[in-house]
Amino acid sequence: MPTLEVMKKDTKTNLEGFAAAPVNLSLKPADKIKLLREMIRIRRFEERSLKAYQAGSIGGFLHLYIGQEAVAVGTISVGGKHDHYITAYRDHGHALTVGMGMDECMAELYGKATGCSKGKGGSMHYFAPDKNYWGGHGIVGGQTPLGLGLAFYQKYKGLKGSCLCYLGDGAVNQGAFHESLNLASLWDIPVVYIIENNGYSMGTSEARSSAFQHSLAKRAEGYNMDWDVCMGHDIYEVRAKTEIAMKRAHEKSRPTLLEIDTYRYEGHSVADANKKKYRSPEEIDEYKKTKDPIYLFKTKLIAEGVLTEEVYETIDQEAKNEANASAKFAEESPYPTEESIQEDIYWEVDHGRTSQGRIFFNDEQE
Amino acid sequence: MPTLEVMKKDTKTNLEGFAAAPVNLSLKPADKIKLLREMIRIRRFEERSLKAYQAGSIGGFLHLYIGQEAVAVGTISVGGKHDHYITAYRDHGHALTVGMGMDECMAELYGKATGCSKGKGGSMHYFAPDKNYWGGHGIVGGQTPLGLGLAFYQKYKGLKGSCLCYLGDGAVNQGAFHESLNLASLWDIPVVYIIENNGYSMGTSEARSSAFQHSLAKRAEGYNMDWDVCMGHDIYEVRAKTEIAMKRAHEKSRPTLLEIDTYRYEGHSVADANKKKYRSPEEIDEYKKTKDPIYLFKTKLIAEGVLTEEVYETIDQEAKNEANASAKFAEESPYPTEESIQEDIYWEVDHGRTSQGRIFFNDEQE
Amino acid sequence: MRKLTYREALREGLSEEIERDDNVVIMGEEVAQYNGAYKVTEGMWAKYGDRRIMDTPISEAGFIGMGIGASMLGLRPVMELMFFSFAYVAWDQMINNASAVRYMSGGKINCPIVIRGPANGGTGVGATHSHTPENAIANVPGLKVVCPATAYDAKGLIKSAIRDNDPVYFMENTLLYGESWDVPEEEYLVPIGKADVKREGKDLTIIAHGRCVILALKAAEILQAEHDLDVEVVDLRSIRPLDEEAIINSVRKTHRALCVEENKPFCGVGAQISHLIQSKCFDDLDAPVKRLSALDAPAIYSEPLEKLQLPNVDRIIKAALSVG
Amino acid sequence: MRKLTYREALREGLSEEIERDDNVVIMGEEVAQYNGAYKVTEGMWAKYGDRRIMDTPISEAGFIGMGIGASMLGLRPVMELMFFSFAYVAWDQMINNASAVRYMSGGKINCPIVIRGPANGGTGVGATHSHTPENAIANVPGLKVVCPATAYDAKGLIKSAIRDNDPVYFMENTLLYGESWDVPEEEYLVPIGKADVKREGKDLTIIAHGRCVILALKAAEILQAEHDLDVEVVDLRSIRPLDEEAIINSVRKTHRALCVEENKPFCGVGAQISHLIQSKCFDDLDAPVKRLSALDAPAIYSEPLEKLQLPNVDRIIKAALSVG
Ligand SMILES: Cc1ncc(C[n+]2csc(CCOP(=O)(O)OP(=O)(O)O)c2C)c(N)n1
Ligand SMILES: Cc1ncc(C[n+]2csc(CCOP(=O)(O)OP(=O)(O)O)c2C)c(N)n1
Ligand SMILES: [Mg+2]
Ligand SMILES: [Mg+2]
Repeated sequence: MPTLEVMKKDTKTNLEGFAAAPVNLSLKPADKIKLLREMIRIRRFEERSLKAYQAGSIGGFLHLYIGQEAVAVGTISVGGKHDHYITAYRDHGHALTVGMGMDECMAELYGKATGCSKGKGGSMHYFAPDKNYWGGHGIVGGQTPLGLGLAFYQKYKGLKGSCLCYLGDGAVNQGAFHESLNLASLWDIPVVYIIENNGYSMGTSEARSSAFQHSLAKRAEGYNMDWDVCMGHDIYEVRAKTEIAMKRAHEKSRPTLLEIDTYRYEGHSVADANKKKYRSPEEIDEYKKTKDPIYLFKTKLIAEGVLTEEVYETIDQEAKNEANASAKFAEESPYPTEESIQEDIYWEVDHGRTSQGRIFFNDEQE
Repeated sequence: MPTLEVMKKDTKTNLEGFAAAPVNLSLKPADKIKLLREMIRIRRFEERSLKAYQAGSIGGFLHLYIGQEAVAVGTISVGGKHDHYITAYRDHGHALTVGMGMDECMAELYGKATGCSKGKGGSMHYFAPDKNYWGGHGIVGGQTPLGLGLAFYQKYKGLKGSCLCYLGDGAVNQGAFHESLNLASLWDIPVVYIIENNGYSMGTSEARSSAFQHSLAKRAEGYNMDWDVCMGHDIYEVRAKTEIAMKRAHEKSRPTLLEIDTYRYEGHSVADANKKKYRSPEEIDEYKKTKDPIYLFKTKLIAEGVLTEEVYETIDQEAKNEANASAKFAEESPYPTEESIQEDIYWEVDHGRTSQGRIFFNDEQE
Repeated sequence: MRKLTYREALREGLSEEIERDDNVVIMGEEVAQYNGAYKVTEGMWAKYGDRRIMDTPISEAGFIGMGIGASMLGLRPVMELMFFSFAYVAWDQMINNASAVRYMSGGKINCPIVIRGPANGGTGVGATHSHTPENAIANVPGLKVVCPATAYDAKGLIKSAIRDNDPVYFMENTLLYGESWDVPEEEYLVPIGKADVKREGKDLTIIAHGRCVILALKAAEILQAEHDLDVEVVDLRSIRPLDEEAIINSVRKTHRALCVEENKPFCGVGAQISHLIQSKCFDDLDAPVKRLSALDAPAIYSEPLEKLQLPNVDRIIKAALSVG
Repeated sequence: MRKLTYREALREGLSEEIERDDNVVIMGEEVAQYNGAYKVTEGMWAKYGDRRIMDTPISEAGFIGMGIGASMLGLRPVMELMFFSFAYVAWDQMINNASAVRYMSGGKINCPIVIRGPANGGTGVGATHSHTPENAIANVPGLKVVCPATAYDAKGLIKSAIRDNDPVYFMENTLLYGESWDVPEEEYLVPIGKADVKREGKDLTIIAHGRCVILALKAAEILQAEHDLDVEVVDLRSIRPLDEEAIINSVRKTHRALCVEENKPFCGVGAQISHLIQSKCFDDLDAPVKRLSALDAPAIYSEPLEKLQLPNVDRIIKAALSVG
């Protein structure tokens, strides 16, 4: 894909190139502010959730997205009515971007009945089918065939739709993903696989987990599939390259493998004790200084005259307030009832049995 | 891998190029006759087994290798002391080539106690660890990580060894194979994956099962792995390209993905009712006429003055006699005893318990 | 009444649902152009075309996961596993995604998918192709498991399975595909979770599913004729949900029970049922519940031996007579 | 005696075997440079290096299959599954290849591999990360399953498992890693297949494995103190092979049995044991065998609820008192 290759080089030298892409030129000032606000909301939400975790209000896993905000916001902002989204366990950013509320998301982390999954799914399992968001999946690579199915459905129904299916750089070595790539290309399924390449799978660097040439996305060539690589800190570039892939899905019903380079500031999960051992503090600081997606976009918008420091401060303060309010909401929400443990398992049990016989099997202890 | 690419083109135009490869030049007349004899023995053995199947002496599956003989014989003939072999269920050819006897192989098909697996494995499960042959595996792609392990062991022990792991063109779309390719390249494991591309997985053509560019083997580039494509009807070419891959394994401990184009004359298994529906009889005849590996090698050896029609006839007759004798041996052999059903399950049960407690769980019916 | 083979009955059920609901699609290896490895879908591709009947590459995790994903949006895929044993390469998709996505979303999603294929030994296909994991699947809350023993049940249950809004794993048997039973012309459904007393008796209850029901019925005739033992045969038909009432009612009548299944013994379905019986019929039992399973070994290739390894009429008779 | 945590005991056992036998290698995600997701292998990479302690990509089917293949030649790989739940993406390798290659080769091959990792809920990691498939694995002839409940057993059993010439699947528990028990300085082995009566009693037998043993012991103390019920606790330690004698002997003494496990109820280990007891102790039983399992639902995330879903001391007491 020479043209894409060129675009890739391009990005390295000339970030403005992507600001000029039609999908970005069409943005009104309000739209740009909205993109910035969404990135800020993700960060503040997660910072607040980290505090709650450290305070012991949240248990289990908590995989933070901080540093990668431009990927979720940039890619999803390009989508329309029939474009669907599914990702792995690092799913808060995508959830807020599709429009899930901080309250239901924070309450889910607290394991409360008011959570988006009624406290049954937790951090790794946010879902909002009404917003085309299909989770939130804990098994590495396990969501990749599901994403294929979401996209297949669009094609089957003759809709101009797609599915953006996100996975990590470590997930590319799961067999199910490989099978999905072959099926996607073989059957012209409008799926866009987005590798959020943050350089590490837990403590394992990309180089220690994957053998590849040039990029992970280039593996797509083995499946006769289009691919591209993208700088994830520049939301304009993310939007531009996502739009190319989505167009391909909508108009040609062809899949794309899009690798977006990004970085996570926190550990793999907040329980990651080695987050500064398998990578140097300098590496982290360097990225924060030179590539922070929020800072870069903020600066750009100020340069464009779309944003002022004051407006930025207000947006930021609003996001912090919203996050704090969501924590309060979560705190004050009730836990699920004991009965609810056996709800939401079988559709028919929740809506009236269609089958007969016993469906749950504990010995009742009279 | 341009050089390999060139070699590929090469093969199309100039078959003699490979006769001149060192690995083939070094062959003495007797060696060449031996290669021919092994191919003939495979074909006659399988023709005899087909008769036995049609006569009802053999049940279950019977996947015939007829047409692909030059692949097993050519590749294995290059191997040495520390080179190991593992394949899928189409495993008779490899078995005879590594030196398993027709008697034990035929008896296994008959489900007799004298079979190579005591009648417990059947057609798909021939094994001869003493001959570096590790099966014979029924789950498509399931053998590919095992082959990786056989090769890993050579490296771990510091041996100049390798594993040739065979799979079909349909098997390349199993996730476990993809995971194995990545591990092989990432860890410098001396494995040679050999795709025996006979154009079909059951009734599905290569084009209906795989999305790819140029060749299935080219997918190796995504894993930074060397690859090549090879004409499977020319045993000289098979040996030449196998030797390159094996050298790479022995000397650089690097893996190779080698795709060998070949063809099966019979159905997927002998139960394949559609063998002339998903491909035309003309296609089959065309291959038999122009690319039959035995006929081609026979002609070549006669041209080289190494073989005469008479010698060929003798070899062929001997092979037929050997096959008939093996069928007689199988006929006359006893079935396994009922007790043997629960032998060969746990090493410790066969060699004296090391653990305690009950290990088999049927209700005994007093 | 007209007779149909188990295979034809399945095909008729599948075809009726394909015609009834545009969301029903059939996918699997060789199901379309090849007409099915075991000819269950014979002629359907010619009749319904590429959109409804799809051949897949050998990528079970990929295409079954794809079906699960599409079912979240309302598609009703019927996925064929050429052998149910191949489920093991798609196990994570089948166990985690199909069963848990509803729960983990707090009930926002359901997966109306059917995964079907033959799960049986007895044809000399060896250890890796003869798995019967109904016990392991029924262990998973969120999943349903059915194992029809006759053509009538196969048709009625496949239709119910396709219309079911939860994932249903549907286990068939290659040795039954060619067997014929009465099947009415007019449409009918067999409810999931309802057992069927296929033979009434007063001395002993045999609980079985799948082909073991047919064997048990043959054994029952001989037990009656030669041993004057009047056996009741309860065909579970569904493993999850399970018709416990039918089992309990029968054992309360006969006071003796034998569980027959093709699975290996450890934690097989018979263990669950034995536990049920001893807890619900403790004072009704005249003897311990017995179980008959495959001899505890990988499936042996050698066909005469495999016949001895699997439950067969002789073994069932012996086991029935051994129930104290 | 010195105390070690379950984690330290495992590490000591692994280290002793690494030093004892050059064929022992440890592979898994983050086991080396990261020191183990749960720190079981902490310090081992620094001490034993890349050759013996290997980090793997996230390719369970690939690297576990690789370990099985290498074990056919005599390597003794100890594969860590970060969570045992991830076995489901490697299920075909673990179930078919490890268990059947010996049989299908007529006994020419054996696979001395150990696959270990935590299999438990209780830490709010949700439905996909909380599987306890000891029942499904023990269903497979050719495989062995052990579930140590204490540091002492963990060390003794991991050493036996590594020296075992058959595949041993070794299930741990993240909630036990930090708990301490007496562990002698001198080397010892715990035999696979031998249960351990961890508390003697005369009124009721509780059969359990893994962490449920610890809960049962706590419950037993309260049952003694507050209900004057003298409970015997049989720790299975191994699921396959199974120490049936220990179970039978205990029940013949107490005449009452309760099976406690973390798995879901349908076809759990408790079902197999309930069947065993009713068939071997039919006339000894004063009441039906009871079973206590996780509440039959996918593992719920919400931690206070998960505590109610899993067996806990209160639920065990309630169940024990309900044994008629
Ligand atoms: C099949 C499977 N294996 C292992 C894990 C444990 N695990 C969870 S996340 C993770 C690392 C994934 O890294 P990557 O794909 O790069 O995503 P990132 O965390 O960087 O977003 C691992 C090993 C899992 N959840 N599923
Ligand atoms: C996981 C799995 N899926 C499906 C099958 C059934 N099956 C056996 S062989 C085969 C076709 C394989 O074709 P290919 O890999 O090209 O090998 P060939 O038969 O041509 O040698 C299929 C679908 C299987 N054995 N295992
Ligand atoms: Mg990553
Ligand atoms: Mg093929």
